[in-house]
Amino acid sequence: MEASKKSRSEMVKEISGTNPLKCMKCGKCSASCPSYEKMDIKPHQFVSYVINEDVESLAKCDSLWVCLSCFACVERCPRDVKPGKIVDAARQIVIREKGGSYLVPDEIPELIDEDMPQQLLVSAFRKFRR
Amino acid sequence: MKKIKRENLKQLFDLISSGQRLYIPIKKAGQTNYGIYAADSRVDLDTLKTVKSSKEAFFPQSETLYTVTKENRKIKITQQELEGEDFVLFGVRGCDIKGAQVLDRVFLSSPVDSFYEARRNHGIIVALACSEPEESCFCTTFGVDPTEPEGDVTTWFKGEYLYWKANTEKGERLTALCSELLTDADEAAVEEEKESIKAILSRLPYADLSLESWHGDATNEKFGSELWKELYKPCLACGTCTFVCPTCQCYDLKDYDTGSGVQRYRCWDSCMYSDFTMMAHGNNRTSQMQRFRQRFMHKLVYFPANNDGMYSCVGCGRCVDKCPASTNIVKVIKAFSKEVNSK
Amino acid sequence: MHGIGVFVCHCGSNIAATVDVKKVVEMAKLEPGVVHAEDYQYMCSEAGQEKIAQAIKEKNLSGIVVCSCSPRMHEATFRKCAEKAGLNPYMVEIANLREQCSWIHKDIEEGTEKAVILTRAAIAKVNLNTSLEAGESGVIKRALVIGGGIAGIQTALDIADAGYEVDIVEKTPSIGGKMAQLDKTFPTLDCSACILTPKMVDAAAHEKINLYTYSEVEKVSGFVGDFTVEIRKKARYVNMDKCTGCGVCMEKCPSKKAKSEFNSGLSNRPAIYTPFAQAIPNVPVIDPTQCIKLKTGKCGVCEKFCQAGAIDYKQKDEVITQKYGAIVVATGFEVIKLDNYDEYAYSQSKDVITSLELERIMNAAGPTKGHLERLSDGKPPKNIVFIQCVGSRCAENKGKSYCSKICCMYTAKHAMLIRDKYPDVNVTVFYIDVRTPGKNFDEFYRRAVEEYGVNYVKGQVGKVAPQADGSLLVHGVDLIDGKQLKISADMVVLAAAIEPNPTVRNIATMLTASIDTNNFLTEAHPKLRPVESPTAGVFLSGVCQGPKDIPETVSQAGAAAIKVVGLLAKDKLMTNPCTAKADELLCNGCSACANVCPYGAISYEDKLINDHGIRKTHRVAVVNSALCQGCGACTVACPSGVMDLQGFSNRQIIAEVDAICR
Amino acid sequence: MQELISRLKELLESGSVQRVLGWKKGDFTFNPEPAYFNSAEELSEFVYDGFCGANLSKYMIKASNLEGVTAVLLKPCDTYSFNQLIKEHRVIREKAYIIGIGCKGKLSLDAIKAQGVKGITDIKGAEIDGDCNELKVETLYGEKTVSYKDSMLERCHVCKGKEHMIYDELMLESADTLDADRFTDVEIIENLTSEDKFTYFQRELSKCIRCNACRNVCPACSCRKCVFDSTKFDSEQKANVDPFHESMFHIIRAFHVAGRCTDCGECSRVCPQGIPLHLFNRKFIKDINEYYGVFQAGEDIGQTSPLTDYTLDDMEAEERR
Amino acid sequence: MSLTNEEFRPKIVAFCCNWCSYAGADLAGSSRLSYPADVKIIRVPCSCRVNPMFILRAFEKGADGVIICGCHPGDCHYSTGNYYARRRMTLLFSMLDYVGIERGRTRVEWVSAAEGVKFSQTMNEFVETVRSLGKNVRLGDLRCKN
Repeated sequence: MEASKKSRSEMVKEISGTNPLKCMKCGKCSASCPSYEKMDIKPHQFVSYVINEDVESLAKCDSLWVCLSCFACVERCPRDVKPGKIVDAARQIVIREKGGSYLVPDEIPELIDEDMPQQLLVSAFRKFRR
Repeated sequence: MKKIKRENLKQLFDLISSGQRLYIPIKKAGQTNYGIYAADSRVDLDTLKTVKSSKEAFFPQSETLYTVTKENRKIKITQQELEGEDFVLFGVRGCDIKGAQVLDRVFLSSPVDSFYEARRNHGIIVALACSEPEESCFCTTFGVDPTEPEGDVTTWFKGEYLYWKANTEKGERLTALCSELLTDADEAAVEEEKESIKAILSRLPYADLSLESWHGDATNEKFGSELWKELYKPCLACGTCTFVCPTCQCYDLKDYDTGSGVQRYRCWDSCMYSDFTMMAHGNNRTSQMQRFRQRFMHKLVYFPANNDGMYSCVGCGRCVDKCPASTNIVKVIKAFSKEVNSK
Repeated sequence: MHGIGVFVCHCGSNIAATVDVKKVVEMAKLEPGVVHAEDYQYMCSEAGQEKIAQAIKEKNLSGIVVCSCSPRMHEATFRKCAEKAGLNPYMVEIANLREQCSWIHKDIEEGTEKAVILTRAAIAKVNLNTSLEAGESGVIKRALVIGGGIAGIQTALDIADAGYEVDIVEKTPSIGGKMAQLDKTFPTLDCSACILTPKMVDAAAHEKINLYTYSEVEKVSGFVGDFTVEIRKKARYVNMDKCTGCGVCMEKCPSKKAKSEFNSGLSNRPAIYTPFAQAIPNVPVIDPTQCIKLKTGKCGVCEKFCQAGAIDYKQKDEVITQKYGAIVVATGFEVIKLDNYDEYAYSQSKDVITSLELERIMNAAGPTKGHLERLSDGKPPKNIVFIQCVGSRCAENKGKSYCSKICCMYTAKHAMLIRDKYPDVNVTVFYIDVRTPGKNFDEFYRRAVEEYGVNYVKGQVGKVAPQADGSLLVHGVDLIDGKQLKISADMVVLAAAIEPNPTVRNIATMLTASIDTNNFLTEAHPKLRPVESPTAGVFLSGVCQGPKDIPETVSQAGAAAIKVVGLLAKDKLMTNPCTAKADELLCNGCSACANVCPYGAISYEDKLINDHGIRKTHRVAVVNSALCQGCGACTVACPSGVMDLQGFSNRQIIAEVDAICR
Repeated sequence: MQELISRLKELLESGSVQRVLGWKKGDFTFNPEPAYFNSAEELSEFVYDGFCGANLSKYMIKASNLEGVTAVLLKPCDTYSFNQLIKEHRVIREKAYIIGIGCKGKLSLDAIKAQGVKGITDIKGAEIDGDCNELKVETLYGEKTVSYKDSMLERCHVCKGKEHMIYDELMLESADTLDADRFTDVEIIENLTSEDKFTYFQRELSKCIRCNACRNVCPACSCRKCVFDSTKFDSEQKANVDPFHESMFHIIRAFHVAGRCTDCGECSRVCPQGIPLHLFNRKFIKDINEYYGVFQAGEDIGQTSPLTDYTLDDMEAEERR
Repeated sequence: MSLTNEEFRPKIVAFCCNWCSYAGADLAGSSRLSYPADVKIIRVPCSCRVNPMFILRAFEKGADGVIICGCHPGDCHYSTGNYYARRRMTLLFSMLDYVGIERGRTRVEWVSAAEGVKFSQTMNEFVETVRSLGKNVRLGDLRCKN
């Protein structure tokens, strides 16, 4: 049990490509977040959950699906910790664990807007396929 | 005349090597060089030219001459033992045999080099005719007959067989040793092979390479020629040509401290190197042009002048194949004959 | 001929207990070059040293090996002993038989065997030792201080008070630096100008201090004790000798559109100006980019009104060359550019300002005459938000990775001053951490909270959004309450990070002083030599070495000064003779060695080289032995082994290796 | 080709260069040699084709001492070496007029012979103007056709590209020859057991005859006197006295050129015993790329060489793979 | 096998920087922290003085292991020496791995003047590692091996 928990937090780090230990707990992410009020786990807390290897709670929380993936936090984080990507990674884990295919390749070209960050697009897919 | 089937050669090598060392072309890491035969050696007699010539068997790239040890404050000198056992050098081509004759002039004339002499006395040469001469060969220019090289034994490949002819007493002894594997043969096949080789020789690109301009006392005229100033230019001052050459005989003497004593050894040196014959006052040849000139003047002028006209080039063409800058003795010879012709 | 003497010490029983000293002596006698070997109870004692000296004289020894304790202990002792006996001190080698042999081994056979080998190695090495002479070089009794801020001024004053000539080179028209721009100083809240200007006056008046204001260092050559520096004195267009500093020219100048550097660009100044009223020297300069006369040839108003006849439009830059024994870098800092922080709307709203700008606003001599007002509409602000760590403590691609150190304290100061003078104004400080190590610092911060009611909120601001009504909506967070905050402010003050003055790069290059990735100058040792640069004779003062507040800067300035004084007090510099040396006969001039030299001790010259009679000009490396400290980095960078280290030469080390592996 | 010769003539005749450093026809079609041309007439012997493999940057060290300007023909890969030599002050930029010439891959006679060809008297198809697809080989024993690609030097299969890093003018087109990853062989060796690695290198190095061709052709080995020729470390060596010394020589040589070696491949090209010497240099290059960031010597003169540089958090030796 | 690992006494050369590791070795000595006598120390001014030639020379002449000790990164007496040494040794040792020299025969360790314990521990470990590898047969001049 311990091992699988740990592997999930490792997975979050791997998928998001971020190092939660870099966080200096300044809260700029939470200050920037448009969905802050609706979140049960606040953006700056995501990091602690990953550090504490409690992805379990993260996977169950509402914030995962409240996050707009606007990436304001990613953009503004002074330490390059990118909470938005952590949320997205947690989302991915939840979705992966559910199994199944979520997107038909043919749909993709139509959905791509040139100005839209690709990452946002992908996150959005995951979110609405919930 | 004897013969042996190609497929039985391994037995032959096993037999020869059971009683003595057998030096034979062995292919290792993609290249063929002489080496001591062992049961798992990849013998390669098809490659015409080993990278290094067979001179190594008599004049190794490096050899210890004596060892100095210290016992308390006293010094003890132990001479390296001379070669005391017979060995067989197998598959030697005409050019390399001629090369050995050149080296004999150097090492066997007084004062005799005892290390060389001992090896020469104990070496039994099994020569091999060149069935397929190559483009860089020009041994005939130096009077070598690749159709019938002069070893203690001369051999030819023809069809399924290796033909075997003993020429000397040493050769006879070896033939006797191998008698169980050799069968009698007539000379017809060999004669046919010799003709076939001759036909190829006449078609070789360097077949008509002429030494005309090098006869006589050419010292002053050649030494002062302006041509050297151009010819040396591509030369990188490496020692490839000297180390693959069957006749280059220069060596350096050095000491090595093994911790338990000092070994004095000699190793091949190259006149192409900037520190060749370096002395306390400096070097008597200070430019690469001079060093380059020295090599060819030695081979084509100085050596024959002191050795009854014997050139110290045998036309093996190894330097032609191996020079990194594609310069070589043939280009030098040609450049001078062109100059003579244009005069 | 070699004649090596070997002296084996018993060190009482320290060595003799686990090493058969007699055996070591016997074995040493068999080594090549050894003509004398003996043992003694205590080699380092007077009697022991006498034995060594006697043997050196009697046997005419060319080198000695002392088998004793660590060379770190007694190498100097035995070198002195050898020198007294007439042997070059560098012909001494120590075999460490105590710390590295007898003390760690219990078995006498094992200990003796190792002792023999260590002795053998030392003998092998000393056989190749060469006599070395410590070099001497003179010291020019004059120091240069680059930068005329508080760091430079304090360093100069301290050096000058010790009796040495000091020149200060300052690139702006007046000394004073950043401290002159400050209104009040923490933690005492005394007026910055009140404590700085007396020092400026002292410096100007000091007979040993010479000011080169409006000047820049252009070229540096030489080495410790003997630097030659070219200083460019930029044309002021005002004759310093004639000017009385009356200020009429500035009043009358018709070109008044230039931004005042001193007021952080918040007000304008004339083309002929002194940066501030108390400027030293109190002689204006003409800004050639603004002056109508210099640009178009017409005008000449200042000349007309100058009763002293000090205006000189024809003045040219002047380059003076001066020699120095030591150089102090005190180039200070700048506030970072805020281009990467769009979210704080610095470029969008006039009411988002940096703390340095706030200093000017709050200063009585500043653009608003000391009244706290919004720059957009001149109205007094009611709600002020301070944002900490803007650009400090960031990931490397986003800002500065370091803590700027001074921001927590000056923000507390600002907040306190505002609340004191304008109790109606609400002050909120968003912080990540409040860092107040320093005497009376935390007390100061607590006063801001407890006595002055400053609202400290733990959490960084995400965004400042200018509103249509001119207010600023601050999106923040209170991490303690777990609430997102949206505060309507009418002024936002950013604690922007500080960075080394950009000119320091160029100066470091000229001085061959090393610089770190943040452009701070590197100290010779981070702990033990914090005010010295690795380049001998170059010292560091103030923020150029790392973020500092005023008291720290002043103490470092004093420390740098005492280092300079220590250097200048010497008549001769003895140089370590174990320095690198290039064999110019074979040097390729490839620059590999210079690339790794931490001291800039290697330069290149085209030299005529005689190679066994062949003369050719080659580019060869030349080591300045006064600068070289003997680390040996160059010797390994050199592929042909041409660069060697005296005292630890390639062949010496090889000989040791051989002796050990034998 | 004609265009190139005309241009060279023009340069010589106008006096803007004093000589041309290029290749002269050999006595076979496949053995041209590096040569200087001092006049337009001498250019009648000029050649540039698939057999002109030599990296002429090395020759520019000496040419920098000659009077006047030398026009030098440099292939794209040679220009890296030239840049590196500028950085090391071994050539003088102003003394060279660099004609960046195109390259369609250089040929290896050994590679041709390895395809079972013996007694070669003539080879056609290596002309730079041609399409360089096929070589027609005339031999004493008949005619053969071999593919150009299979006959290329190893280095051309891992070509650094068609771009010249430094030049005064460009002539002739290049072809893409890259079809392999240059670190594949290094990786294969890295994955062997320690013992197999040792056996592999022992076999290869046992062939070494210490002719110094690799060193003398190497543009990075430009020392006035090599450590192995000098007494600086008591390391003077000649010929193969002990197998150790071959390892020592090649490891130290590779170390000395680490961070400076442009991977021009000349060492492997000239080795008379066909030792893949580039495997030493590439190991260092691969390690440098992995440990300190991708670095290509000779690409940018301003860049610090990885061995004269450091970062505070460099990897520790014990953390190596 | 006539030589068991118990009996095998490796030759170990340790290059120690004068300012840190050599002092660390002295401290190990004055604290009587033992390590095998197989280790012989060569004093160099800085780890950056260690030339690859020295290391190969040691192996040539019969050393079984070579260890380089210097100041901890950031603590170099000359500021930058050990940074250069670190790169050089990383690359050199990686090359030695590559040509088939057993990895355990080379080592770099940072030992400060205060780390007598670490010095002794490091040497104990290193000697043990080399001892387990046995005699160095792959690198070295055969003439030196009698």
